[in-house]
Amino acid sequence: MLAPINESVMIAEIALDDFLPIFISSSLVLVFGAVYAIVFTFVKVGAFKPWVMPFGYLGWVLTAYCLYLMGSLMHVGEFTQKALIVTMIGYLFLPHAIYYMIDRVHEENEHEVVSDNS
Amino acid sequence: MAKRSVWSDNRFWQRSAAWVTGFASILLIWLTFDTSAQISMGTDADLQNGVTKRVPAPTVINYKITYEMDTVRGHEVPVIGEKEMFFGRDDWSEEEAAELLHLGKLGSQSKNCMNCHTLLGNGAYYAPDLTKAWLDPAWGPEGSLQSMTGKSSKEEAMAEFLQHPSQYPTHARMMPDLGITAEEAQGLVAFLKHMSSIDTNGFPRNFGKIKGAVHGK
Amino acid sequence: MMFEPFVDVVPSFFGWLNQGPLTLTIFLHTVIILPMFWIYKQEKARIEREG
Amino acid sequence: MASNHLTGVGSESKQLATWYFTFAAILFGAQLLFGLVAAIQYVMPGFLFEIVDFSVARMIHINALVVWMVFAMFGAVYWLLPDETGIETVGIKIGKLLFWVFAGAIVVVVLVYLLVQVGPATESSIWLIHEGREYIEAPRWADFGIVVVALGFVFNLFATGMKGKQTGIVTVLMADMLAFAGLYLTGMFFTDNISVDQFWWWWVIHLWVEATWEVYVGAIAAYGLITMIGAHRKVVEMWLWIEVAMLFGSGILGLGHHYFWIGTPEYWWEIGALFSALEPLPLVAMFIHVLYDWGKTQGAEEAKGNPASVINNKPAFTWFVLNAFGNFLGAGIWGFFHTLPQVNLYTHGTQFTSAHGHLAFFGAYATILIGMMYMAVQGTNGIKVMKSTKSTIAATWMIAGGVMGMGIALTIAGYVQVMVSRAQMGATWAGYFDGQSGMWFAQAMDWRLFMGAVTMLGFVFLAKDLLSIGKATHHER
Repeated sequence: MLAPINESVMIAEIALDDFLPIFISSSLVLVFGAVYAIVFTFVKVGAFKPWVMPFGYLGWVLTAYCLYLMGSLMHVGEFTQKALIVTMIGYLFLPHAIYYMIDRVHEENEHEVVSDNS
Repeated sequence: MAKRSVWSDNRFWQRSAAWVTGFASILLIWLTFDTSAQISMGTDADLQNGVTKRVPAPTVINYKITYEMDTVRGHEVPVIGEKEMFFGRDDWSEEEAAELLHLGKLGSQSKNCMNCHTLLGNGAYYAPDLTKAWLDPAWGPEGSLQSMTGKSSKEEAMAEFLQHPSQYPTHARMMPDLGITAEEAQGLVAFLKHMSSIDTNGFPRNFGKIKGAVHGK
Repeated sequence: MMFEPFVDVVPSFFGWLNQGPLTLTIFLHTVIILPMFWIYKQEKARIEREG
Repeated sequence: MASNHLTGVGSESKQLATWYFTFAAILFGAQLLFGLVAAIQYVMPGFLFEIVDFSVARMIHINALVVWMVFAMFGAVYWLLPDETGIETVGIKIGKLLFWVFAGAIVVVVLVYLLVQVGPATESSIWLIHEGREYIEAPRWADFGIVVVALGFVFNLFATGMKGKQTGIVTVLMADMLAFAGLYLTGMFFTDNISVDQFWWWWVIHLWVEATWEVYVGAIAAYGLITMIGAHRKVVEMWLWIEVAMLFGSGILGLGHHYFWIGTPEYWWEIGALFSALEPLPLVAMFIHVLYDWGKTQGAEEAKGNPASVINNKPAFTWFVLNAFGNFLGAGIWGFFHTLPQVNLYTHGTQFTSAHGHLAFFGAYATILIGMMYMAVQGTNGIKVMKSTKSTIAATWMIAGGVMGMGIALTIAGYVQVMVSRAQMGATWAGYFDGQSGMWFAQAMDWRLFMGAVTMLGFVFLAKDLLSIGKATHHER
């Protein structure tokens, strides 16, 4: 009945020197993630010129890198690392989907006569 | 007018919001039942039969508690060992121990411990974490805090300090005199000993394992 | 390593779902998201009906 | 109804709202004052020792925080109800009576905190003095008072919402405020089992702050966008529903990130980590939404050849934008970087939590509530387009800058604590004090005090501005 002692299950210690990179990279995940979303939205609505768009995608690349860095420094495990990659691919499409949604609702409502609720 | 999309439909999102909120709430309630069963206090019989509970019975004060690495779970866990004297006795009955813990928990709240210290990591950060204070080497036989009070056991040293904190300044940031009586101090120490036996999934990590900070790593 | 198989002291339903890395959380996310497809279909049908 | 919101004159509900805002602002001042005392004690431990100890100062600091926010939240709802429903609030007399009951009880509670401070370890201390549970220290007698007041408030909201026009905003608020009041009940009992105690304690604290309060902010932001820049109601309300789905979807089970280390089972690691990792998403969405709507309405006006700003209340809108940004920064970024259990194992119970608390409470809640106060000033003074004064600008910069500075200082202090006290010495007594005496830690605490003083000064400007801006002559009337 005695469970075999499996050293690999031991929760890996975070190296002292890794704390700062972890904190910074995890903050940057959100910062770059927001940069991507904001640049994408603003270019689409015309607040930014179209040439800014590549910087938005650069934001996405940096988000993915920071998430990868954070995951590996925290020793999250192989499967989790893969799940994080899938998450990032999902995040690539998210602003597209949100923009599509927000744009549709504006389009539909701009053609309506605004009389019911203002 | 453009063809209407479900994604920009108010009703779709309203129903989705209702579903997500309702279902997440149900899951939380279910999880709460499951967790409540696991964190309810054990009994004295559990302790005698070696049944591991996340929160053991108050009579855990009759036993020696250590904090050891569990290689299966991958982190440190409290281990309840052989009998140990607590204020000169190791035969605190279930009622006596429960009463003592009750007094200690009431004391921890009425003296407002949590607004300077952290308990299980929650509270204020003005004074040390008390989660495993009972196991702190500073209160042990060779510890500076025990020798400072001139007492010969951990529990007596802690109780003495709690009653007269101003007499034993350990740092420029001192604990104020909170009018803790001898009886209340005994209860508080029992509360601390009980808290150290709670299975906190390995928090705090490395407790008391490494001596000396920056220069001694 | 904290999203790895379950090694807790007391077995339970949620512990049982925690069989491998992330299984519990992926399961919960899925059961929350899946019914939204059904809501989507219903609303789509309604919008088409309304023209 | 188009310009009804511009005037509070004649609406008893709006008059009551101004009472709530006034008392909230006073408590905000008290919060900052006692926060300053606690900050001084970190730098000079002898300050007011055994007169107003750190525990007392901090208790008042965080209780005043919670209570001023609840007051301002009630006030904001009383303010917007006539606009949204198109009728006067039902049960306004009860509302006014309850205001005095609530305010009176708060004064008594604070006096007892200050003058009695601690009691013996008995049930009666819990009933009469305080409960000693962070954030919800209010003694048991006051708990029952709070429940009565909250029920009265929820009743008024429901009665008005059901009698008048029930907009999406009112519907969300009704459901949300019911949950908000109901959750308080889970924090009203005593148990010897500290794990059970903290389990339910988090039901109140987390489900308030990271679920019901956030949804409340979503609803208020929706109202603000409609009244201040004339955003399209249908668009705003659709977004509100999306936000509700995202906030509750991540926030309710995100509760798990408080259940990593309090004696609760290990499966909370996964639930807490992955649901709370999603919590920033709705905050990003809210931020983009505010800017998108602003750009869109401004653009539409400019297309019509009308280049003037669409914002009819500059100070309030500034605070609303600060809210969108601060919510993402304080709750999102500062929350995310210590929410995963691998890292939280070391950061739990350090100054990191404190940094996150300061930035998140300010960014997510204080900002939008201050914005609502400015809207009330505009309404009661019948101003068509309200512009900023020098005091508005000074207050905004000093408060926002001060809190940001405190957040950064506390983050540095937290980092020292994680490295020294946690990663190396494992949270022992000696490890704790080694961390506290590090040079970086000590200097961070000096900066925190300085930034706290800046915030306090900003508050003085804010109070002066709220009292005088309505009389300024440069607004369009």
